[in-house]
Amino acid sequence: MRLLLDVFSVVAIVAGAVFYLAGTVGLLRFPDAYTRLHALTKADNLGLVLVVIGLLPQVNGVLAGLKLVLVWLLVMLSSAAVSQLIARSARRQETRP
Amino acid sequence: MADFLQSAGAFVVLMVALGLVRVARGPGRADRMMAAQLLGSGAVGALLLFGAASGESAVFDVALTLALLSAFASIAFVKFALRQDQPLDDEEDAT
Amino acid sequence: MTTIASGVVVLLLLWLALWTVVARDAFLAVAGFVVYGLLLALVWVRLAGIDVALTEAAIGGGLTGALLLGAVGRLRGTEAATAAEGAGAGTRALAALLALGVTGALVLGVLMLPEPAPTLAPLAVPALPATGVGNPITGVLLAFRALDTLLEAIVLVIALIGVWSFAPDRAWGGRPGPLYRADPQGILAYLARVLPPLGIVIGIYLFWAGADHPGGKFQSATILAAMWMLVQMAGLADTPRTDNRALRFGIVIGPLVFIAVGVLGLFTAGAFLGYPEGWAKPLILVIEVALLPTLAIVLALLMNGPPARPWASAGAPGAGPLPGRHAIASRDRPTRSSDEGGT
Amino acid sequence: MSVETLFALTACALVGIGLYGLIAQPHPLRKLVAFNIMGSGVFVLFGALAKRGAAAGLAADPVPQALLITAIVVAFAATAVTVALLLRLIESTDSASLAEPPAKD
Repeated sequence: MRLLLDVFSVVAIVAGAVFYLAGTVGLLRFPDAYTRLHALTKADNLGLVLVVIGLLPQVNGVLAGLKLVLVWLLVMLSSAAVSQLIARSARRQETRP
Repeated sequence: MADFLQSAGAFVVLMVALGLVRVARGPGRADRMMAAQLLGSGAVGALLLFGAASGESAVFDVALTLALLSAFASIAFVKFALRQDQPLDDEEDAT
Repeated sequence: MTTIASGVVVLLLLWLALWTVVARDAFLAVAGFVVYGLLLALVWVRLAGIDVALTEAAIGGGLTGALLLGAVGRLRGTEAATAAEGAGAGTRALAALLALGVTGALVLGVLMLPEPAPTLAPLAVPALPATGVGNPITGVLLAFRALDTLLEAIVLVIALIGVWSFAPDRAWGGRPGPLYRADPQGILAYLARVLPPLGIVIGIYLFWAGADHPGGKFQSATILAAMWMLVQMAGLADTPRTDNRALRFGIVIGPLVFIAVGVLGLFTAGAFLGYPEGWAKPLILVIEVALLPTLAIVLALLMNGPPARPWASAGAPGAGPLPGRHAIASRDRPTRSSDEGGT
Repeated sequence: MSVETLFALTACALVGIGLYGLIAQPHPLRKLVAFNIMGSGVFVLFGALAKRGAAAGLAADPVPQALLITAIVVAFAATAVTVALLLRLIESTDSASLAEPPAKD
């Protein structure tokens, strides 16, 4: 059982790391602020979700698990809203793509 | 397992670092505003991994605080950082 | 493995610091510094200072960053003028030499540190049970080095008085800072309604956890202050009137209770800030509870800056028609800022 | 190299970087940012010393760590006062220059 959970964690966290990688590659490669923002928020959030899911079997105690989920919720919420705000201000100060 | 988590954390920090290098090049201010956000999701992920690696669940509290305050910093970016150079139509665009 | 993780953090930290110092303009420098401040939280975790990491994540990244960003927004093109006063190549070279010299001296100091390292932990740990708290840092802050913490609370209040004293006479007692406006149905207002409840829960949790685990009043107060700022930035609440009695009471309550407990110790335990046997934990709790509002209010007001908008100008008795130039200046400044305050 | 030595050496470099910015950058806000970097270097150095003092079952010496928390909060307060001073300077002189104003009576 322990081994199975560990394997699950490793797989999820590696997948999360791949999404972080994808986010960074997108950030490096995409041509304008909007697409870069897209790469950043989508990929990094998926990365974080997978890391959280992967870590859930590794923590002991309900409180620690709750905190993990709360971290994820917070980041989701704020990054969804903040990326909107950033995109808006980008549109305001630059020419439209 | 701890070693794996540590290296995963290091990898995430590395990704954040590369992303920051790109963000630092700009060109617009919007790119720079992504920095706080990038560090928000990246450092939070790294903190969770480091915390689970050391088994110290209080690190999760740091991640919580960082998630909250990096959102705050991002908002301050958007709110304050546009000033000075251009006059704005003062309200948000219609949603 | 842990060294590699630390190495990556260190490289990123150094690059950010350099980038911040040599950045082209003030906005870029502050942007770099915000990220730098957030990253420092990672450094503290790696240095086994969870309490410090919490404080740094909250203050170093969040509050200081927002404070400096707010300042950048109000530089009004003063940068170009000072750029002409920039240090010449010779001065720069000398500055670089001096910086190298200081770094070199410090490195020598680090390499010659005594082994084994001096530490007070063996003194602090056995004394901890007497205080009734489980977190050694809370024990240090409120029992072994309580005087430092008392003075710190007083320093914060004095800093606030210092900030307020930059207000023009006519604005004294008024509301600080610009009036922020934003679309009440907009995304920012939405965030400012959703995040603060979460933030308050997290803040109070950290406060509660501080007795036995990392956390405590500083971290908690910072989060509460940030949430208050968020509500203000979204235009959902104005900054408080600085002549409000309840507000001023909140500002001084912490130090006053702290001093009262300290004087009490003079009679019951024979020393200023001494706790009588068995009473340490309840007294520490009393001090913490009294310090929390003080810290939260003072931190938020420090962010807000000096009073700028006299509340009496809206036709209150005694306000009268103001001298033209002042009236224009006073109306102009906050309004301009608020015009820019949309998101 | 141990983690604490690594961070202690980094801290030395941070102090140097901050000091350079403090001298070389003309604008007061830039100086303030540089000073904060210098300050954080001092904090990290202090924190590394705290880590070296791990003993009695603790991961680090709690006394310097408690002082660090105090220091971070006080540094914020000092920064806030400086920002208020700077904004007042800009408001009253329309310039952020720290140069001696030309002598006049």
